[in-house]
Amino acid sequence: MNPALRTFLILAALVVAGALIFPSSYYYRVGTLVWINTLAVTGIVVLLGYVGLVSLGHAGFFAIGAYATAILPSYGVPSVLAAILGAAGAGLLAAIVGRPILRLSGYYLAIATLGLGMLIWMVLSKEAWLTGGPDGMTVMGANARDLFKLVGLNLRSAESWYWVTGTFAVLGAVLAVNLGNSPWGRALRAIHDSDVAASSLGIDVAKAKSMAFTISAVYAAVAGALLALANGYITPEVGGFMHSVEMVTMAVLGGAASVFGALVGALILTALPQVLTVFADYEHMILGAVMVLTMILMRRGLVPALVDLAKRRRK
Amino acid sequence: MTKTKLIAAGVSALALSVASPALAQIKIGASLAVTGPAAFLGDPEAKTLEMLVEEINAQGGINGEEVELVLYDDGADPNKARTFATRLIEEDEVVAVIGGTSTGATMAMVPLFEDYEIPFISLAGAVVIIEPTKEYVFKTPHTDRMACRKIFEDITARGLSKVGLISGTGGFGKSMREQCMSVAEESGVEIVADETYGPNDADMTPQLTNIAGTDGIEAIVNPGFGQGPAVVTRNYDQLGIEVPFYQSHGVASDSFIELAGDAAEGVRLPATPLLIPDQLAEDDPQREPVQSYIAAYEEQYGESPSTFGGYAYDAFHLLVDAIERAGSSDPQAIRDALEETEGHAGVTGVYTFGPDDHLGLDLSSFRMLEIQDGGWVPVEQ
Amino acid sequence: MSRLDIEDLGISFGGIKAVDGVTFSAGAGEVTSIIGPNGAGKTTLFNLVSGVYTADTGRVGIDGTDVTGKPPHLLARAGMARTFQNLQVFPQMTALDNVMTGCHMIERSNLLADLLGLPSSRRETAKSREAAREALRRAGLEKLAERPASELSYGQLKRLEIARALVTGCDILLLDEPAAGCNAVETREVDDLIHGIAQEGKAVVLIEHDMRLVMRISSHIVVLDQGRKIAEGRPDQIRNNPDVIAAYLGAHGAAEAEAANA
Amino acid sequence: MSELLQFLVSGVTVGAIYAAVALGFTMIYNASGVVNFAQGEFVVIGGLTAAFLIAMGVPVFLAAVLAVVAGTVVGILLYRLAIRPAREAPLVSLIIITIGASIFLRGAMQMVFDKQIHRYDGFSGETPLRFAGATILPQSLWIIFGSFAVFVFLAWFMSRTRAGRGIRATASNRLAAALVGINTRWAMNLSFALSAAVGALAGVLSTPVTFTSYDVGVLIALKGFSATMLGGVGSPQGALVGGLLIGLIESLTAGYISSDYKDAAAFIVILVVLFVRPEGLFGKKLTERV
Repeated sequence: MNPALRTFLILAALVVAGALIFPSSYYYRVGTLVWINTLAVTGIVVLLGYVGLVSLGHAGFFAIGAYATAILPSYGVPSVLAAILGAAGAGLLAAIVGRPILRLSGYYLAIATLGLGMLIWMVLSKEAWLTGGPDGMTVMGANARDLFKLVGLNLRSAESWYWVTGTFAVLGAVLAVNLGNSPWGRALRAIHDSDVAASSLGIDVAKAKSMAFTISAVYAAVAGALLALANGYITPEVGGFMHSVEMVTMAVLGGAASVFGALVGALILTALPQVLTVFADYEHMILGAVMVLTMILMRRGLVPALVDLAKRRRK
Repeated sequence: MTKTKLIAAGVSALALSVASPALAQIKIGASLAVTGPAAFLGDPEAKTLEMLVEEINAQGGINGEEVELVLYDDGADPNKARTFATRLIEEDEVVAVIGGTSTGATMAMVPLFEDYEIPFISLAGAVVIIEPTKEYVFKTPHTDRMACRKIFEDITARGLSKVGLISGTGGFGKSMREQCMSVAEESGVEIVADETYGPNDADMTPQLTNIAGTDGIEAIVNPGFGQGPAVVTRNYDQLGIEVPFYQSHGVASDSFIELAGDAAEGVRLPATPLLIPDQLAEDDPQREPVQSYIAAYEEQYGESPSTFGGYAYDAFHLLVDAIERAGSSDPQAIRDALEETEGHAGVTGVYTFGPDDHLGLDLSSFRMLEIQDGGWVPVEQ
Repeated sequence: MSRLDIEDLGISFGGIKAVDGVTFSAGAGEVTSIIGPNGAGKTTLFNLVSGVYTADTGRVGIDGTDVTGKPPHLLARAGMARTFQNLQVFPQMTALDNVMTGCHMIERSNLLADLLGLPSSRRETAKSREAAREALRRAGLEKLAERPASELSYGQLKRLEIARALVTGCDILLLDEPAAGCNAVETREVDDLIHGIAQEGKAVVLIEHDMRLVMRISSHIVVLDQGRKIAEGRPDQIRNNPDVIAAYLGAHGAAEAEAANA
Repeated sequence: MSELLQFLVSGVTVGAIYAAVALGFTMIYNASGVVNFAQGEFVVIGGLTAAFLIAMGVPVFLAAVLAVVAGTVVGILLYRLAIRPAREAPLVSLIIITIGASIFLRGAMQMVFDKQIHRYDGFSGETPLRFAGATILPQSLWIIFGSFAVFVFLAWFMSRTRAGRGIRATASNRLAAALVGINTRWAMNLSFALSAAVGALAGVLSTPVTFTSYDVGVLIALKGFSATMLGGVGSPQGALVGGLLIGLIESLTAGYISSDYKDAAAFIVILVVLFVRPEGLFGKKLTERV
């Protein structure tokens, strides 16, 4: 089967399955966050899993999407257009700064992306007249519920956001899988393994890296816009360092090489804190231990480790 | 908790469970920043709520019903706070919620409580929480605008007017800075210098040097909480600056004096009566709650309570009072009773809510204190 | 006709001249071999020619056009492809995907079409797959097409790199020790493969240690020692050049070599 | 003029703290190629341990020594339990392992200690020293002196001692180092122990000025990481210069331009430097071998 179609069917089935078993809005709310994170992390998969580039500043792009969606409506821009402009703005910024930043490698790339993310975060925290400062701002605008009312469905707010974000996550995954199996996708994966060999084959490595950076920035920004709309309130912390780390951790934990890794990583790191409320005092210790142990025991992440296990069983 | 209390609690719980097999319960929710950047505030809030719930159950609960506290740690993350608010409403089916240590977390939860019609008492400072008034949202802390007014009142009373601000860049400092800027003119002061510092900065002498070098500077105000204000205070002392120095209610606790040491001498700040339990007049309505809160907290945790714990104390007692008056734990009834609260003496101030006032405090509940000989002394006005 | 013209090319690392004023040309349909003892600067010369390093001195020309200082991907577009001494395959991909990556320049696809999985993008992928299978067949690797590259042997990977370079549609092919790690049978196959490539009219530049292979298929040999060109000529000229023998064995060993030759 | 002097004093004090943290980063990087994002936790462990011991009545210098020992033990445990089992893992996994470890340590510290802010008095009193119109706390001199001492010690240790050369050899080629008889495992333990000790010492020295609490480690690590990369990862000179530079940029920006954007100024300088010199100020140029 075509891998994109397979991805679509599996993820769409998961979205529907969630809706079938969820007993309350609370579950829809957590599900919504899982899908938003899956979308953002799929962008990290393109950048880290396909091309092998580490970004510790992607929360900055996430925040651009979120804040564009929050700010522009007060200047008369409709929410949906504001979200699109936010995604475009994040992509444009990534395309502009990508070239000089992506010449760096390893820890130097990490600090440069980190610095970029921090700069965005600082602007959002300092310019209170525009962003409300560290206390954040209310997001006026579209409610997904209205979308469903158009077709005569009267859903609860949490439920309608679940469907909207689930749809975006599935589409995002399909696009990423398409890309992975396409001419440009092969070029990106070639750079992952050897950029010298890739350039000897006529691949413009700088351009390809910058493209992947831009794509992943747009993913993050769209996820940010969805979070802003679904939450109705945002603070600069969506653009903070720890959020960048969280996105990369989700990707690596699940397995950065595939979109299923993105889903599994997003699911675990979103749901785990909800489960761990029982052990409130130990929450951070458990979270830290899970991160360390997964990386030691399953280098390539959970999904590849499980696939290997299944293969070995079959043999 | 003492042994006798524990036994009493055990016995009464046993007695209740024997008496009524289908034990009625009142579930109260809380989402606080027990960890994270605002843990300094959220930790005493959580401790206070846990202590009060034990206490009230030991006394037989509210209207004979046991109180259960469902507490989540949102780490001051609005995203988490909103999830927990959903969980409190839908899964835990609480009748009222206390919390939102930070303004961000509070504001992320507000639409849900309005939507589900559940009364909510925030412990965060910013004005936006209750302005405009939201039907189900109340708050116990003074607003930062009130703190600015109180400070400026004291500055002008001393015949001064030219003020330099040095604010933390965290939510508290940033928000209070904005409020101080906006009320400066009407309060008769002029902001002549405006500097900031990061929450974990190690040295603020450059900023203070600039402020001290500003022409005609007459007073310095430092909105912020956590360690920053203590560092600023030490730097102020180090540079030998002479103009009067004001802190905010954000550092109104004994630990500020410990951290800032001798440098804190002469510093003034607006605070709640919690800091001066023994200096309150016999007929002060706040004397009783303040002293009993401090006694209970010190006994339970071996440390003195903070202003922030006091906000949680007031929120809980306002809620208990409303439930008792409503005679019901129906969320709508609780809300209505809350709004009718009149003259409720808490540790922060005396609350009187109304349809247009969900804070219920006025400037008089703030006491201007000065640090003298390592202790708090009310400023005569 | 000369396809590739190298003129006075040089580079130093930390004061040591790794390649020093090397000049030679490679003609269409010919196999030009670069030989020399270990450390003579052969691979560095390749890295200079293919744009991985930027030369301190000299010029590189392709079909008469000056391409000095151009980055590798533009040289590739000008028709130059190469393989690597220390293997630069893509280990996470299958053998087929490795070779398909070589089709990058001939694929007519844009990013949007790739993301959306449009038919145009899929058509390009299908075309590349055909071309890659053909190249794998030529390199004798068609049975291994679906295997991850990480599972292939050293000699197979060497040929995989040749196949990958071939599908780029290059006119100039730089091969860095293609027969290293090959047994006698495989060396013979590599021999035939290179011969066939030259026959198509491509200019092949070869670095190789297997002297029998070099002597058999080269039309032209350039000898490097300590970064400098010390000799150039047809195989039979090089075979008996005393400077070359001296360079390989040290002056003192030259006599022994002569004795052995006799 | 006295203004400028005050800004410089402030910048050097703060920069010396960053430099000490950066030197800890450098130590571990040089031995293992790992940039340890849990480095900030060592600083906190040092500061909190000292604060608690001093509050219990332990004499200051004994408390300082014990705090450094505590940090060192945690450093060795970190290496044995988290880094060694993950050897040869890709860079991003190592980043996540060390960040995971820092989250774990933070959780542990909030249990072992508390969530309050702590400090203790400076070693040489609290009376500021005044000169030429500027003031400095005696403890700031301790910090500045401490950072330089650590730098001199590390530079001497790495180049002049057998153990130091062993660490460097292990870093450049573990197998070769083992073949010539260097106990590489011991070298790695030693480098983590030293790095943690340096971090804890930085915490012990700076707590009277900066205060400490269980969760400040992230920000400390961020600043230290920035200083390390600005100087060029792996170079002790780079760590020292990078730390001081960032401290000075921050204080001069706060003094002359805008305190609101002093942290931004530091990051902008880092980005600009990396655009011009991708290997940092003192880093080794990377040449790819193909």
